[in-house]
Amino acid sequence: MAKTAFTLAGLTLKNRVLVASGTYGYGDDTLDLADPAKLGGIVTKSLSMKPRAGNPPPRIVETSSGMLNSIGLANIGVMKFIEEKLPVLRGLSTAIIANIAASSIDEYCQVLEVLNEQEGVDGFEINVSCPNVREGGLNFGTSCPMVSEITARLRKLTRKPLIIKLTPNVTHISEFARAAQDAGADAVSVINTLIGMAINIHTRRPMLATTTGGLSGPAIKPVALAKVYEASRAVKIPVIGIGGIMNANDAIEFLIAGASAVQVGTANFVDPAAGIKIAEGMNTFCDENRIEDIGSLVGSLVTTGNVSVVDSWL
Amino acid sequence: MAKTAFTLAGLTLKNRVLVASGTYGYGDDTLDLADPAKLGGIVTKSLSMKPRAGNPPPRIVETSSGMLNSIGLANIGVMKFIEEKLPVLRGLSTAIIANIAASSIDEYCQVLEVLNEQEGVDGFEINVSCPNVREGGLNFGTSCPMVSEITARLRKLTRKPLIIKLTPNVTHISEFARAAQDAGADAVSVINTLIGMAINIHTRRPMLATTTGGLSGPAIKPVALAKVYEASRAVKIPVIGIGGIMNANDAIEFLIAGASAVQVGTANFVDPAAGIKIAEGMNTFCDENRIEDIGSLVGSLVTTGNVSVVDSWL
Amino acid sequence: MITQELSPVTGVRQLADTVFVCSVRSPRIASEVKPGQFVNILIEQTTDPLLRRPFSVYRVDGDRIEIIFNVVGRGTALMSHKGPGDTLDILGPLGVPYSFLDESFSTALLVAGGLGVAPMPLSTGFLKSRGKKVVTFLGARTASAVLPHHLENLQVATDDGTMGFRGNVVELLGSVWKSHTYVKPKIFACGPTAMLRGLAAFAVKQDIPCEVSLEGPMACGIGICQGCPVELVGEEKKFALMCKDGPTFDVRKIRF
Amino acid sequence: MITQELSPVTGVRQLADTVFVCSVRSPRIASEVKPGQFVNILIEQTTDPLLRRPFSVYRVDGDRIEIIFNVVGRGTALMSHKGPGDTLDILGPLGVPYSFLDESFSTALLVAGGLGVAPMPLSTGFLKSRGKKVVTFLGARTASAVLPHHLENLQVATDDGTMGFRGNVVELLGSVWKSHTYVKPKIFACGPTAMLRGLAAFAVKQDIPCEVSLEGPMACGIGICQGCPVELVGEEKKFALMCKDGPTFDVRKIRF
Ligand SMILES: Cc1cc2nc3c(=O)[nH]c(=O)nc-3n(C[C@H](O)[C@H](O)[C@H](O)COP(=O)(O)OP(=O)(O)OC[C@H]3O[C@@H](n4cnc5c(N)ncnc54)[C@H](O)[C@@H]3O)c2cc1C
Ligand SMILES: Cc1cc2nc3c(=O)[nH]c(=O)nc-3n(C[C@H](O)[C@H](O)[C@H](O)COP(=O)(O)OP(=O)(O)OC[C@H]3O[C@@H](n4cnc5c(N)ncnc54)[C@H](O)[C@@H]3O)c2cc1C
Ligand SMILES: Cc1cc2nc3c(=O)[nH]c(=O)nc-3n(C[C@H](O)[C@H](O)[C@H](O)COP(=O)(O)O)c2cc1C
Ligand SMILES: Cc1cc2nc3c(=O)[nH]c(=O)nc-3n(C[C@H](O)[C@H](O)[C@H](O)COP(=O)(O)O)c2cc1C
Ligand code: FES
Ligand code: FES
Repeated sequence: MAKTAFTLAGLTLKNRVLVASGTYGYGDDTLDLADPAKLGGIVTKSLSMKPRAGNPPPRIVETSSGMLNSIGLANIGVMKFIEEKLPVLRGLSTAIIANIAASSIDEYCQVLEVLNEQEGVDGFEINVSCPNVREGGLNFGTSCPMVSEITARLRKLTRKPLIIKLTPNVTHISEFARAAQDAGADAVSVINTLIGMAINIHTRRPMLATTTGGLSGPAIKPVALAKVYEASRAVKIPVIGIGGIMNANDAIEFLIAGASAVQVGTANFVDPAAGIKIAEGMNTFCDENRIEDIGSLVGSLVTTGNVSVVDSWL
Repeated sequence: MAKTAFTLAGLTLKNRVLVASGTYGYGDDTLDLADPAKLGGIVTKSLSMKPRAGNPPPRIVETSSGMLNSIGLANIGVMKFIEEKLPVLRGLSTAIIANIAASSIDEYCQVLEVLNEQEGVDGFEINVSCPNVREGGLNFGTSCPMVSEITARLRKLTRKPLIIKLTPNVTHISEFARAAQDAGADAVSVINTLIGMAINIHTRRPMLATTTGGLSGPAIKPVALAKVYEASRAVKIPVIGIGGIMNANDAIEFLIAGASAVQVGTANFVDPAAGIKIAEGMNTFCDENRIEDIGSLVGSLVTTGNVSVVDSWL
Repeated sequence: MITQELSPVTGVRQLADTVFVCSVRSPRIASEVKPGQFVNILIEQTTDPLLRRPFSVYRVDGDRIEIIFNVVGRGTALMSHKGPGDTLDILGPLGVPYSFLDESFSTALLVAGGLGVAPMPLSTGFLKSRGKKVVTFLGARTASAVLPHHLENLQVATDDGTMGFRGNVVELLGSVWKSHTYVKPKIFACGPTAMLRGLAAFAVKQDIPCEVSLEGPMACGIGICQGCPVELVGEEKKFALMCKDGPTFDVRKIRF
Repeated sequence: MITQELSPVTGVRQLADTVFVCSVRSPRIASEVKPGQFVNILIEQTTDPLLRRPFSVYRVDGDRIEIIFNVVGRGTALMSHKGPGDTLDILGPLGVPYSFLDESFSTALLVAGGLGVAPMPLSTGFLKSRGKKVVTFLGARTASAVLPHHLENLQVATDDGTMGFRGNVVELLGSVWKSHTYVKPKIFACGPTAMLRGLAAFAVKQDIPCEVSLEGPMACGIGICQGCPVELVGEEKKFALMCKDGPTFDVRKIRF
């Protein structure tokens, strides 16, 4: 069997498949259906200092091969997370990455400080696709200096793996990946959702109460792959690939494009065991192709030479 | 029957549905299958000064509810277009919008000047998603000053409708729409394709010879709608909505979001009569909903008040 | 316990214009499901439709479950073309059942609008086997849309008066209520949100206990996406999840 | 003339492990199609798969056409489940047929690899009715993958030697060639690109006229997307379109 483990800033994941923030709850709802011990890790729903109720309904709508959501970072708050969820998560034998959302840099720091002392929190992923209250709601993640500053401030507070999760809604994601790297991040996650919208033509109202929302699912996979390719060529730190991964082949595409690991999001809604099946499928692929270390796939894209047409029907 | 005509800077289109650049050839390949006289207009494949062979194969790959292309602006050049295609187009009884692509501002100007004198060319759409040779291949369309300058230079050369086609691969498309408006554009087209990628995991090569390409089709519709909404609220000039429109309902969503007209692209590959069927379907919708002027739908999105859950199954 | 079952389709039959019943062999779900719970069905392996589609369980017959559904879009259209030889990937049973074990009532008033009849046959059997009296009020647009199968003590209302009472089902209940003799009644309802709102107002006014089964967009059906909030009464902007804390709710506890 | 026909499926039968034949009623296409042309089929109305799928026309029988296909992905998997009652939206006939009307040859050597046999039955009938002699060389992986139906003067090569000549079909042709007695021969071929390249090299070396039917990704199939370039010999980086100028090409005119 191929070597599947992956070490990120001292944290060893047993394989390269994590479940993405906001798409697996706090890991405790799916225990009947899927054994988290078979995952590389669980990224929690974004946690903020205080609980957040989230946006009014409707919060989700399906689109062609994708879905829009406007959950609004609904979460139980970091304190209740520590009291109620973390004890369960500690028992799951998989890495737990706490995802943090905030509306000011100080709040990011507060949440991280509270979590940093907790046993069972193995690392952090910082959701910078949040409205910045001081700057009138503009997204932190679309300002390079902001991403730098958040990363630098948080880096001082923790020695655990610090991952910055980038938004794709920018012209050059490579600039943001570089900003995160230069400010001390251990990795970047690429991508969060694309801004999108859908309309009910009979009521002339948006299908989401918030008008626009975040697009995820297989529809965005080509965009996510291009962003991972762009980001991974710009930085030396690992890139974690996210966006529309439904099966092992999709995940392998991300590794070849330059991702060191992947996260599975929307696919969990279709199949709560998707992450596990993907990790297993990647092993099978390695075995069939005599790949000894799955890490050898990372960034192995061949871009020179002639590309010949595949004619598998003949 | 509802009023469907739409007047743009003196040019009256019989309805609000055009076929998008690069997705209908030069209008002469589909005459067996669809009568162009039933379309609001045809936007030609992007024309450059000299003919362009385009990129090597593979140039297209299907993705989930979408497709990637890297045609490479293959076109016969403006001179051959005038000699061979324009005479046919003149006979089609529909508006002909010449789309222009170039790798320098001077080339944009040259192509437009040549076409401006031609009878049968009713307006221009400027594809700014082209590599700028002087700036090392960076996209014209991702630089606001460049979009301004191109628009201003071209505006001086023509009194025919001048439409700037914007790329979605920027942080705030509204800034680009405003730049085009302020420099004298009569309308903006929103959107061109999203940058995307797909990989053959067996050969580890990109599925497109050019590594990345442009994503189109229903997968991108939510993104396109959000960009149309953003752009149309930022400018007073009409916005032409493009992206993943497959049927009349999709087109109506774009009008409600703020588009004054729409273009149909990838759908033509699935059904060469898609544009006509969409125009007809929009009429039916208006009749059924007693809408007298389809223009009354434009920008009619209702965003206040509670949005209640649709329960059409009950 | 929630299970994921690859369930062979045993048949799909048409009941009305756009209404079908699909039977599948799902032994584990069949043995665990309670009335008011639902299943979440992956209809195709392609990515359009992408998400599962939620459906109430209409009936249980041995190791088979039945779904009654209306063709309203892509997923339900595809499901109407299934037949023996096809397989559906089903997650269930999901959600909180109607609280039929509640000792405080002895007459269940089942109130359904349109395809809100879906959970009622399973409910009827369950209630009868536990010695409860069942009275059913069914509303529909017109006579041909009435789905009267496997129900008990049925009273019908149609919008156009082509069958039973002319008017909506809440008006029917109101008209019956004046002279009712139900012993310890409790309402259990399912139907369009507008109807359920009217019913809730009636129940509160008449001081009858009332549970409704809600429906709305769901992505996961199992509580991991936070996509299906239902506002709770009392606390400001506090939400329950329709899929996990519902779909059945006491009307006094929610704002809908 | 290209037409768009909503074609009722009359049957889908399995020929081999992953190989099926689909028959549809498409009177206009059936009456116009010539050997080597193809049709572009919209298999589902959902958006995944999104684009049409191109297939050679295998046979024509009255107002019906037949497609032979290999299940390689989503579209072909869905097509293998079709049957009477289903309808396919078909565009055709498309592309340039084999130039069988060419007077310079009198023996057609049909050379096919794997499912490259697809255009050959229609070709055989057409050639015979015009008084041409037909000899067919068919290559396959193994005996069970040989699809010998509706062919004339068949010679088989299998990679594993389980039927006929052991080796590939180009080697088979080469071995026969030494002692051939074909009068004014011309090769018409279809198969994997690697095979067609080998065949082209052989044909050029032996100075035999040779036409191949290419295949590769297509979005539109009718010349409006520029997605299917085939490099032309002579002019630098000049492309023909596989769908409109092909799929059949004289091997001396293209670089592939
Ligand atoms: C708990 C629960 C139980 C349900 N039980 C049943 C049942 O027993 N029988 C039945 O026929 N239906 C039931 N529904 C509704 C059913 O899930 C939808 O009709 C179905 O998902 C539509 O899928 P589609 O692909 O055909 O439609 P789509 O193509 O997705 O949409 C078509 C139309 O249906 C509407 N729609 C889509 N999803 C929903 C939804 N979840 N609820 C309401 N409208 C929707 C859309 O707004 C659109 O107008 C239930 C829903 C829930 C949440
Ligand atoms: C002119 C022409 C004639 C053809 N005639 C036949 C025929 O008679 N019988 C037949 O079985 N097939 C034929 N093909 C190939 C057929 O179009 C593809 O096998 C089909 O499109 C695959 O669709 P899918 O959805 O099942 O596969 P997808 O899910 O789209 O892809 C699955 C696999 O098939 C490969 N693939 C996808 N599209 C093509 C393609 N166009 N060509 C080659 N490989 C592809 C992919 O690379 C992938 O490996 C022909 C192709 C052309 C261009
Ligand atoms: C319903 C939903 C909720 C999400 N919530 C969060 C969140 O709280 N924090 C975050 O960083 N990302 C969140 N995401 C984004 C995902 O983690 C992921 O980046 C995105 O969905 C793309 O991956 P996918 O296509 O595999 O879903 C959410 C996505 C969805 C669909
Ligand atoms: C194959 C293909 C070729 C295209 N060529 C051009 C082009 O030459 N010039 C241009 O401005 N846009 C071009 N486009 C972009 C389309 O005009 C349109 O903006 C985009 O495809 C989104 O619309 P759709 O989703 O309806 O296809 C092309 C798109 C496709 C798919
Ligand atoms: S549908 Fe996902 S939480 Fe309810
Ligand atoms: S497939 Fe579109 S031009 Fe050939």
